[in-house]
Amino acid sequence: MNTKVSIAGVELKNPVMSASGTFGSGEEYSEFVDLNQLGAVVTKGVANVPWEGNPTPRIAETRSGMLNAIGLQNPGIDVFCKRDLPFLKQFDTKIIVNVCGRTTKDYMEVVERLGDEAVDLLEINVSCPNVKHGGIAFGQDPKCLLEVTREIKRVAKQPIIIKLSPNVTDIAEMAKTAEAGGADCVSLINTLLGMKIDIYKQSFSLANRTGGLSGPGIKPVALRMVHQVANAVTIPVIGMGGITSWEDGVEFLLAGATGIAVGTANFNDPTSMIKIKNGIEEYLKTMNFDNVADIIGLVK
Amino acid sequence: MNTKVSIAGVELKNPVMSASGTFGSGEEYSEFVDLNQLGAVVTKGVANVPWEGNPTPRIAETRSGMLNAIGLQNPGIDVFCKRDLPFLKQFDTKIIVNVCGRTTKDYMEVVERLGDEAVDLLEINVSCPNVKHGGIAFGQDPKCLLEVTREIKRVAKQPIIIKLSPNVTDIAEMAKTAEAGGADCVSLINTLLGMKIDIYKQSFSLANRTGGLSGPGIKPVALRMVHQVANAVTIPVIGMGGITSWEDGVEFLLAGATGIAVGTANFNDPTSMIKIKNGIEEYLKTMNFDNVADIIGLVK
Amino acid sequence: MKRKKEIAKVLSQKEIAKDIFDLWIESQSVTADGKAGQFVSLYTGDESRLLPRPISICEIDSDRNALRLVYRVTGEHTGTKIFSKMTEGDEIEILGPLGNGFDTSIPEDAILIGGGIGIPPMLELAKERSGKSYIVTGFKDSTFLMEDLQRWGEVAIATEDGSAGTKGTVLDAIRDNGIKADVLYACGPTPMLKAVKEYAKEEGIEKVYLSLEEKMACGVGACLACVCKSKEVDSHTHVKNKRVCKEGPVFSAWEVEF
Amino acid sequence: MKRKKEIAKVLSQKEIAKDIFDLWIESQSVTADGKAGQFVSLYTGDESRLLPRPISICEIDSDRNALRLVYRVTGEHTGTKIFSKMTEGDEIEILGPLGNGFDTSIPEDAILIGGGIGIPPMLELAKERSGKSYIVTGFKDSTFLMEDLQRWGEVAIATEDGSAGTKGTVLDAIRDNGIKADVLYACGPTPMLKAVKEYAKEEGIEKVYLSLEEKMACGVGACLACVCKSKEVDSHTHVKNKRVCKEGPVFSAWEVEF
Ligand SMILES: Cc1cc2nc3c(=O)[nH]c(=O)nc-3n(C[C@H](O)[C@H](O)[C@H](O)COP(=O)(O)OP(=O)(O)OC[C@H]3O[C@@H](n4cnc5c(N)ncnc54)[C@H](O)[C@@H]3O)c2cc1C
Ligand SMILES: Cc1cc2nc3c(=O)[nH]c(=O)nc-3n(C[C@H](O)[C@H](O)[C@H](O)COP(=O)(O)OP(=O)(O)OC[C@H]3O[C@@H](n4cnc5c(N)ncnc54)[C@H](O)[C@@H]3O)c2cc1C
Ligand SMILES: Cc1cc2nc3c(=O)[nH]c(=O)nc-3n(C[C@H](O)[C@H](O)[C@H](O)COP(=O)(O)O)c2cc1C
Ligand SMILES: Cc1cc2nc3c(=O)[nH]c(=O)nc-3n(C[C@H](O)[C@H](O)[C@H](O)COP(=O)(O)O)c2cc1C
Ligand code: FES
Ligand code: FES
Repeated sequence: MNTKVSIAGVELKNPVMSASGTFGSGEEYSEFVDLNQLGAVVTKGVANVPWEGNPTPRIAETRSGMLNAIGLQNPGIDVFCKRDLPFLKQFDTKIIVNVCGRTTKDYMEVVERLGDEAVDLLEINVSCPNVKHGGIAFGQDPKCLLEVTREIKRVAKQPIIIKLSPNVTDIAEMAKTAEAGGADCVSLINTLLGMKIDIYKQSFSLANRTGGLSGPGIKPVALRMVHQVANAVTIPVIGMGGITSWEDGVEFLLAGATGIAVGTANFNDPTSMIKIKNGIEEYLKTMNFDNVADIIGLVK
Repeated sequence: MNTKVSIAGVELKNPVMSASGTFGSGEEYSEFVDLNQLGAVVTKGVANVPWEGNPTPRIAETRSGMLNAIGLQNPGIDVFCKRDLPFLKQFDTKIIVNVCGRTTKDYMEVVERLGDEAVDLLEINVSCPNVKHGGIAFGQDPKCLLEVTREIKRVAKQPIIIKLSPNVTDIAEMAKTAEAGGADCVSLINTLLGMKIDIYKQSFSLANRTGGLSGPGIKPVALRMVHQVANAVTIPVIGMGGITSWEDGVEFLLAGATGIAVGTANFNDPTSMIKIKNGIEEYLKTMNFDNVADIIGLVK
Repeated sequence: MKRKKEIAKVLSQKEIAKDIFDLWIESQSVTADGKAGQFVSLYTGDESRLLPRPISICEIDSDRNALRLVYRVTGEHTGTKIFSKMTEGDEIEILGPLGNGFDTSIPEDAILIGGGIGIPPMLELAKERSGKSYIVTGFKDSTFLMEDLQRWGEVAIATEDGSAGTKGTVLDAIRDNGIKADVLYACGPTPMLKAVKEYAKEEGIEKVYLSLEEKMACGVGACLACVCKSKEVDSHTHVKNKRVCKEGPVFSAWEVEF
Repeated sequence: MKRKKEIAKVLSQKEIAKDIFDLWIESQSVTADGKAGQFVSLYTGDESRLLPRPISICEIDSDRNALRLVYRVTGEHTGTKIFSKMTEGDEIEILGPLGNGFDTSIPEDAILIGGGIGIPPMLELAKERSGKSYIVTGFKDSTFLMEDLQRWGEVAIATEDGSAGTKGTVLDAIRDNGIKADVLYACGPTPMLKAVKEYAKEEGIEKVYLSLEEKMACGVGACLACVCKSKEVDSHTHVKNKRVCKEGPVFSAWEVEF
């Protein structure tokens, strides 16, 4: 059984990875999950300097999902390189660093700083809906997206993954734009912009008013977008959005995702990713496939 | 307790109505629901001529939601006027006819034909994601939306509601466009475009490949969009998308919806709308409001 | 108004074959108005699963307001799996009876053909019919409901693996046992229904009633999810799309294409 | 790896006051490693509710691997409502123990202050402490856990309506009963915690430990949902945001702002 997949020349032992922001830098969950079994660990978004994030409440539960407005709290690239990277390097898994910023320069600073580090791939979050200044604009406007991708690509030593926002009219166009800008891979979906209201307090449930919707409730939208994008670009696609069971994972692979990321499901069951990885292997066996690559994009 | 709301000069006894396509023309559910208790009945989309709709399977269950690709099967405006309208007129409720079409001319034909009928409001579905030719384009492109709204408004004798597609980057812009085109009201959201894959058949779960996602899973997105739109236009807003409980209904009112429509919840419990109506009344009592209008848009 | 969802109490449940569950529940409305071939919508109670599971009436015991449903658990993370865990005293929400049901008034001899999980409705059908019923059942391997069915008619069996009765299909069993009749009722997988229709054509049997299956959302005719192609225009849209939940699930073989 | 979600068996459950449930479950991991002030994440099993409900350890009975949780049902359509329906033999998924817990090694006399549903953790705290514990409890109206608490310390009561003990707040009860001590532990609603902090300032009490509450997603420190403002930079992000689930839920009153 061969479960290896290759993303921009980087070989992952299997397609399963964490979704950025739901798994910290891997350390906290390493008590529960054997990181060596993951295709990759995708870390929480990191910026050039520390970010405080939003006020609380930062999350709210919704039917089959949740809203979050963490606001990209992160320790900045220095602490990240000093503390989190050395921790991750202990494990036999690929390291994908998620990068956030408020300006193109912010992104470039982080990307340049990571150039000399043993990081396998960079995931550029141009789509976080919770950052007021910048961020969202990049991911929703093709022109901005093209520019930021080009600039980052210019300085990046590792292959770059552009993480797309689903809050757009035409996701395929955005993916093609990222490809045109030099992206080596696209990942999607980030969260859908949502809201919850506390009817007794008569105010927003999140301090930030709006937040990003994730979890199994959004899976059909994510799957549709991944399918659309996989059929629109030639670079590989990392699919995510509501993946909770191995069946969900297989759906994304069939739709054309080369890698699959698991986010909110970790909160419900820290061992989700391991179960998903094992389930996919079982599925391949049952369906008589020797190679996970054989099912990627099978449903056209 | 005053639960009356007014939409474009039409007074509804309460803000609760059916969401188009989930309640037929009211007849089928009239065994289960006293239509006299509803603010309005919104009928299934009707075109100038009968439409066959899509092949089956037309629906698929998803986590806290469902996908549908009915494809706007409908008997055409003639049968509708001869059979469905007379049925509805027996009840003490407002009649909102949902209109679909493939071209601007199609819409205009239906709207003109309804000019002489005792119909209270027309809801123009420019946003059904399941119709291949036309439909979706109108609702996703501001230019098309402006044109179709203007043309329809030119011939409409009743006030028109433009039903917006959520599959856009900027819902507020679309609502403003509809307002600029002369819409008397906007309703939202229609379904989010989604997909499901049958991993054993290795094909799409819906014959149409993609379908519209509805149900409680999408409520946070719907609520966010309703809030955005209510704060962007001066015409009234009808809110929908995942409303299942009276608490959900109150959230939409607080977010700025003057009317609220219930769709998928009917399939889980045919008496949902009545429970929602009653729950809202209880809430107003508990919170010491005499008038439902007092809570509309309270959360700014 | 007149009708609504009912909270039914589970009277008993047992697994009668692998993944096949035999459930008795107490229901006022279904036992009062229901008939063979109609179905009920069952709701899972899990808030992430909104749609009803349509399950055919298998047997009605009006004396104790009891309704019998026999169903198959279709997989691990399914609504039917949830149902299968219910035990005496548990509550389940149901809506029904729904659909048209079989015409039970036809006096002629009939063959009642059930394939797999299409067998249960044949029990109530055999019970309600006045004419003679030959009941032909098709299974993959292990049989179920045999004793119950034998009370109401002559039962023939076909199994795919030959472990019981005729090795082969229900049609093989009909031929094997030399069964002849003027009326056919059938419920089961689509390939079986197709074969039954073919058989009826060959034998010149006119009264052929098939119970169809389609994914449903409302179950009451409002959403147009569950249509099948029909020969004549349908009463709702006039486009030759009949609703399985409303005009069906039972159709004359000659009026539908599948 | 070393840790995982555990399926715990319900040993017993009863409602001990309106909407307050007293649940005993069997748990290997929590009874082996847990201590006062830590909490466990409970999962509802309903597939539409994904996030854990953090509930404090109320009591540990290591002899029978039993964990006691006392919680309030917060409304009709809630996860806690689902928990409240469980009976002996039912299974519930839990993750824990989580968080830091109280420092129980401080030998000085202490006042253990619990407000409403903040009372339960005080029971295990009183049990584990070596020093003398004055337990001050604040209720809206009806009291609960009184007998259990009385086994481990002197108990004072405050009720909003005056139906038991001092009419007023926990601080009124402290003053009323002339209770004095060098250490304060408190868990309860934010206004109460604020008042306790004020009181400590006035009295010059330095050792003040507060258990905070915040919405959680992961419960293990990974998602940064549950932060509170801290005086010193936090160990994770170095931005003065401590995680309630990881660095907390118990903080020195002087290190957090709320
Ligand atoms: C009129 C009618 C009568 C039926 N009678 C019986 C019966 O007596 N016994 C029995 O075991 N089965 C019967 N079925 C099939 C039964 O409805 C499905 O097996 C069941 O709905 C599957 O649900 P699940 O929770 O196991 O599957 P899930 O995969 O969880 O179902 C997801 C969704 O798809 C729908 N669905 C899945 N399979 C089918 C199907 N084959 N037909 C219709 N909807 C489906 C479900 O209702 C649900 O909405 C009948 C179907 C119809 C239409
Ligand atoms: C460390 C800690 C210890 C706690 N110990 C106890 C205890 O021993 N007994 C007890 O009754 N309560 C305790 N609580 C509060 C308890 O977690 C909430 O009352 C409970 O989560 C509400 O869930 P629900 O299903 O009733 O509400 P829902 O409205 O269904 O909850 C929706 C979501 O919001 C979260 N949530 C809602 N209210 C709170 C809250 N006050 N704090 C944190 N999350 C919340 C839920 O966990 C869930 O994710 C504690 C909270 C924390 C943070
Ligand atoms: C609490 C939380 C924090 C997140 N933080 C980030 C982030 O820092 N960077 C990023 O690109 N995406 C972030 N995301 C988005 C996820 O990586 C993922 O795209 C999204 O949640 C959809 O997947 P899911 O449904 O499996 O959670 C975050 C999501 C959640 C729930
Ligand atoms: C089965 C089905 C059919 C629908 N048909 C129509 C339609 O004909 N016209 C229309 O404007 N919207 C149609 N919709 C969209 C709904 O009116 C509503 O906008 C959407 O389902 C979101 O609301 P809900 O989550 O409460 O269902 C349909 C939705 C469903 C589920
Ligand atoms: S299921 Fe809605 S029409 Fe049949
Ligand atoms: S809940 Fe995730 S960090 Fe505390």
